[in-house]
Amino acid sequence: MHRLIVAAAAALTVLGGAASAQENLKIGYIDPLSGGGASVGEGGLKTFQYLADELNAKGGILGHKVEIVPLDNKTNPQESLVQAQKAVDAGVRYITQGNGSSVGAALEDFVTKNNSRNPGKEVLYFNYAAVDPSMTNEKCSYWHFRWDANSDIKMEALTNYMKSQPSIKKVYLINMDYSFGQSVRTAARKMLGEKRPDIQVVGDELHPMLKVTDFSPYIAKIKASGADTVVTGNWGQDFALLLKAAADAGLKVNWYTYYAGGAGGPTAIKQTGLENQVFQISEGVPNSGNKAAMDFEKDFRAKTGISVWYPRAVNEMRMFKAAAEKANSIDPVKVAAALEGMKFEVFDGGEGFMRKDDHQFFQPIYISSFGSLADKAKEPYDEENTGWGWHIVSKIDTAQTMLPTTCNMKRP
Amino acid sequence: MAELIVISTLNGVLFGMLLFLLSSGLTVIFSMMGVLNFAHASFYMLGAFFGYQLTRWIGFWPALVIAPLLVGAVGMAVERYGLRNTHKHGHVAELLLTFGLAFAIEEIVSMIWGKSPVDYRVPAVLDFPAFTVFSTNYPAYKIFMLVVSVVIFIALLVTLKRTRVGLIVQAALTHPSMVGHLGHNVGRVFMLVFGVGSALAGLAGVIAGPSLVTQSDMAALLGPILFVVIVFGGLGSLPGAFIASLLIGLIQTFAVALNGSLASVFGPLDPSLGASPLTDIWNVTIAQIAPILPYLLLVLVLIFRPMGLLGTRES
Amino acid sequence: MTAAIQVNAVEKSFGNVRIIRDLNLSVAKGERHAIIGPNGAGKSTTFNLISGHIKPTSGEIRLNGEVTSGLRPFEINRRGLSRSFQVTNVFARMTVWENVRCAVLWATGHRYAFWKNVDDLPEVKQRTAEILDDIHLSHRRDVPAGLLTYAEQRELEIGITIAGGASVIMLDEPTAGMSHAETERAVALIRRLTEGRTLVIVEHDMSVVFGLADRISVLVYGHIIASGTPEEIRGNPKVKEAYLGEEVD
Amino acid sequence: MTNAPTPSIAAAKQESGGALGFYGVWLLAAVALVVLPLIFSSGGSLTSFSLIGIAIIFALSYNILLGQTGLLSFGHAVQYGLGGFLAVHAMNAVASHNWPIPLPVIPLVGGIGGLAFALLVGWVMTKRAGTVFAMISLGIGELVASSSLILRSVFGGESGITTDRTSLMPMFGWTFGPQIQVYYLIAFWVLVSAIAMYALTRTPLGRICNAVRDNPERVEFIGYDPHVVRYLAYMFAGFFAGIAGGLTAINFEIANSAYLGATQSGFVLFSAFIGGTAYFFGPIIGAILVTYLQLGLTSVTSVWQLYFGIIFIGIVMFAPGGIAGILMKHRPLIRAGTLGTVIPSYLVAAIPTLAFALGIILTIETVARFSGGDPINLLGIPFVASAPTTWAAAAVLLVGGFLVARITWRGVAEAWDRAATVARDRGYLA
Repeated sequence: MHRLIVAAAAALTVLGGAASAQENLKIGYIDPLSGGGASVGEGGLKTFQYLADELNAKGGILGHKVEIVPLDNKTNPQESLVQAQKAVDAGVRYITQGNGSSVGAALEDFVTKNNSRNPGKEVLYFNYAAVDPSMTNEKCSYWHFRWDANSDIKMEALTNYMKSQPSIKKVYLINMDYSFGQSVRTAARKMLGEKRPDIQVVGDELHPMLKVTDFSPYIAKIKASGADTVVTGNWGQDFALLLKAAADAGLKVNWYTYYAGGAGGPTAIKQTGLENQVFQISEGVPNSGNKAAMDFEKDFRAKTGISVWYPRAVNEMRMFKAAAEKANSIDPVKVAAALEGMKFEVFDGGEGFMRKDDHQFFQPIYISSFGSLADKAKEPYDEENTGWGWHIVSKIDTAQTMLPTTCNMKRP
Repeated sequence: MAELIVISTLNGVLFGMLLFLLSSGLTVIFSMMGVLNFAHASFYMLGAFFGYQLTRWIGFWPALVIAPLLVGAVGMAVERYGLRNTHKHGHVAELLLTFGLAFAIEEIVSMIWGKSPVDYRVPAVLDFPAFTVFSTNYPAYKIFMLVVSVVIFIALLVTLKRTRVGLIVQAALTHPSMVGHLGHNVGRVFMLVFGVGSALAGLAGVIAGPSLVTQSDMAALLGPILFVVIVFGGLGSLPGAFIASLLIGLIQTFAVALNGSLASVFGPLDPSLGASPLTDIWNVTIAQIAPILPYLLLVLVLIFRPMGLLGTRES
Repeated sequence: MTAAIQVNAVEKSFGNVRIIRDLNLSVAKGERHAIIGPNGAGKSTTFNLISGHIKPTSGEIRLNGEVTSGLRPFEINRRGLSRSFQVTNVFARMTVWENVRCAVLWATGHRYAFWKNVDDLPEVKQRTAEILDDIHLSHRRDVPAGLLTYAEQRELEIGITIAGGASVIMLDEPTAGMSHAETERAVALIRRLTEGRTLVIVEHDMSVVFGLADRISVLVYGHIIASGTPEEIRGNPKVKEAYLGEEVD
Repeated sequence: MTNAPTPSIAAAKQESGGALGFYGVWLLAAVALVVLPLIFSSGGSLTSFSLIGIAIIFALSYNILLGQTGLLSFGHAVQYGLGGFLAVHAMNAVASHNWPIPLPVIPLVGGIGGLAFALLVGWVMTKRAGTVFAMISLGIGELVASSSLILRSVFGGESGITTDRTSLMPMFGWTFGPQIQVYYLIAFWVLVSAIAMYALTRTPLGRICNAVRDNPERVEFIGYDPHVVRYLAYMFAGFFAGIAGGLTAINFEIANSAYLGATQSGFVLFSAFIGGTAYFFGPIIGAILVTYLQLGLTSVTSVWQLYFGIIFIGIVMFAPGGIAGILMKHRPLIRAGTLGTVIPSYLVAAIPTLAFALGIILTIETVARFSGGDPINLLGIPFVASAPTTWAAAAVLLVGGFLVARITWRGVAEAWDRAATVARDRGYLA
């Protein structure tokens, strides 16, 4: 806190002078840096710091040096608000966050209230990974922008792919028992029912979040159901352990997942030997074939030691720069106005745009599967030193991912 | 359905035996020293991480022996340099010491091995399906875990019945005031008991680590359940702890296997009722509430039979 | 006249061991009654039974005619019986003043009150001060009870016991471990403080017993073998045989 | 629990020490609460003060259990959290019905929430004290925290229930939008709650709570049912915890299941114990320190929780009276005028002790940052975690500091004995 206060004091004195061009553009990065989610939060922080360096190497944003201010929220909504308040108190006008929809909802509420109560000190919330659909529907806010496809959009894309797979006959849904897991299951049931009424949903399971240490009872149930495909939004240890138990029991099905590529996931898949049977839906793939993206990947891996898990963060930061330049200002109100409806060439190629109605970014989405990499020249990137990597199975165009919104946007 | 029952029973018994490896030490320590060792599950975690590290250096089998001994040594050091000095401040201070210790151990573990699960694998010799029930494989390693737990259980039984320390421990279980009459040996007996209890927890960690997840929050996940087991079984009762361990293991596993909810039994509620606590309770499945069942049991036991299943004394 | 304490055919077993066998005892109001007996005879158990600390396996205990066996200690206390403990049993972290005051609170009707300032209750203050005077601890009023000398703690123990104004006072070895001079002082104190009340006392020091008691009961192996005035007890051949013969000249 | 039996000499003195000093302290506290934000007016300090205020009420409420009645609870956050949830629901209801209830009343609703839960489960919970109570409180805590995720309509799942504190009717023109207004609302409740809780310790019930803490068996023989006493104490603790929860809900405008969880319960236990449970003001010190550390340490080190654990273990082992206990130990010395005897020994001991502490910090940070991370900035000197020189420095500080410090600690103990003997002779120490 001291450091922040000192920094704030320093910033004030600078303001008192004149040289606003040297003033850093601070982005508060609010994510877990201690506690259970720390490994994920650290990865995000490295990504944003890398992106800030990239921008600064080219002169920053409108001459302002971009600075990432790490703020540890311990994956706790209340702590996030403390950190957000701390950041705002210290003069931060942009915050970004991704891990945990509960945190995201709290922050969205925070910026809305803060901005209505403190006109002239508006704060924007850039969301790079909290995917609860309600954040751009009933709870939507003008001050919130989301670069990740929300879970309904991903399911829309996923089911658009699944409907073309006649081998899928019996689907088992298993998800973590919280809002994200529930929206995955609800959307899956609804969309599969519409697009492939012949598919039978033979199981629909919610299990306690991050508390199960042995998934074998669940695997036994899946096996007993006779499913040929499992759809899951599980992430972190809940994904790795699920797969481990499946391998132990000898369950051979296809897995359609949201976050199989998360830390520990690739290792678990490799251990189970489920080659090309685990699919992931994401807005980018390391082996995308896009030259610029693949060069970026190479440099990123060399500098940070991790793979590009957040192409959306790249989109977020680059688009931020574009919007600021378009508005010719780093004032959040003007940047927000510029971002609305903005079109943008995304990281892995193709056009995306920030829908004005709900501030949801739409972009091409990829289905990829995990397995050994045949052509090292074309697909050079493996994951977690397993020798296996992601290759694209299908690309769903932006238009195919559009979903209507119930957002009733209140503009200032 | 039949395969679900077989697999769930095996898993339930296995989890129950693991719980007993932990709760036996906890019960004995509590009975003799009056200390509810909050850090007991942390010793289990230490066992898993020591096991993981030693497996990488010298292989699984030596680790299986050395890691529990190391954990036992840590336990003895905690007793000798921590609890013994805190004893004069009373049981609450001792309890708080172990509470702080649990906190610190978790932090140290995550500092050294990180917050994500470590790659602690089943040894290759045991990495095959032991048998197949209707098309579902049952891993050999789990059978191995079961065997180890049963062997330790029997060894514990023999030690309690046949050795001098065992007799002292048994006397202490039924007559806590007896411990005061042990004379000059009391310190050494305490240290030994604490060490053995910790080592058992460590052993449970070593064998559970590859099968379950080895992560810095594994102690915090398991700890509260342990307390449920020993209160449920009756404080100071080893047979009680045994029955409670198995029961909770089975309940936890079977609850997961069941899909029932009030809605599935009595039909869905009228949608016009809207969202209310009633609809929440109505629609929740048994599988979803599996993790809170032990605590529910705890509360029920405390209301209807405060001394626990087989306990004889209230505190 | 109903007896202050009436014990009828009380039995107490721990497991298979019968500690108290067919215990019958009657203590008249205003009487000073001593219970003596060899070690392990069940004197403390008898105390615990009468005060409600443990419950009899069978039989009946009456306090001033009312059945109290089966009641909790505080219920019995509220009916006018107060006891002390063989091992000092005070509130160690509280001051002498607080110790006595707590014992005064229920009797003065303040019970669980959380709307009254405890320092603002004149009758409580006065009574506490009187008792501190009585037990000669006024000069130590602000010292935590845990830091008193042993004899002082024993005196405080008596002070707490009598503070509630109970009509029946039971003292469990009040002079145990005291020097000769301290014992004399304590006996005088007990005599004075229990004036007009019923006193039941367990004591090993025979000079205290015979100097203080109006009547004596002899307990051997959980059974009262004799009850009577000091003279009767002295002359009782059964008592002599079982107990007194060796210990009293 | 048989803590060092030094307490309440001072309290007893104060009792006869006149009302002036008593009211003076509270008046001073009130003035401090009013003036604080004027001195430290930055937004950051306002946020911190608000959090500290809430933590003070929470820790004091916890001490009704631990310090006053001897009940060690591992689930105190349950009442706190339920108070918070009830407050949020109350705020939403008030706003949607336009009831003429101003925001400052809401914490009372939170208090009632905490009280109601205590009323409901307290009788069963407080049947027994000690370890058994501790375990039951842990079990109930886990049960409620997990259930809160199932009862979504009440608890809003893991994202919780949000509210808008400005949607209630304004009071004296205050909308409670700006943090400064919320700060004063919290400050008001801190003062009221602290006075109420202090007053509680000076009632017949408060004293009997102490008696139950010291010796529940004996309490039964002076006419009291310790079970009833514990139950009442539990309800009071629940009520004030609920107020703290209600204030948190107002401050953050959200209540979620993390409010009810073990982390929150552990936090309040740390606060109360580190501050010192034997004195009324102990938990206040603890709440200030722990909240400050929690806010400040997180931005300095990623392993801040480990430092918490170490501080806590250190306090449990070497100073079970907490910070308040350490401070109050010096009171008789000051009165006897012998403080001068110990001060030099403190100064001598301070240097090696500090070196030892730095050694611990350097060791921990070296391990924590071994696999990467910023250099360790200790007293302005940067240390690189992977450098052998850093390891050497850590080892020298740790071992050398300890060895030298141990000698100086003996000196402190001797100086203490001398000072205490004199104090005893002069009648200031029993």
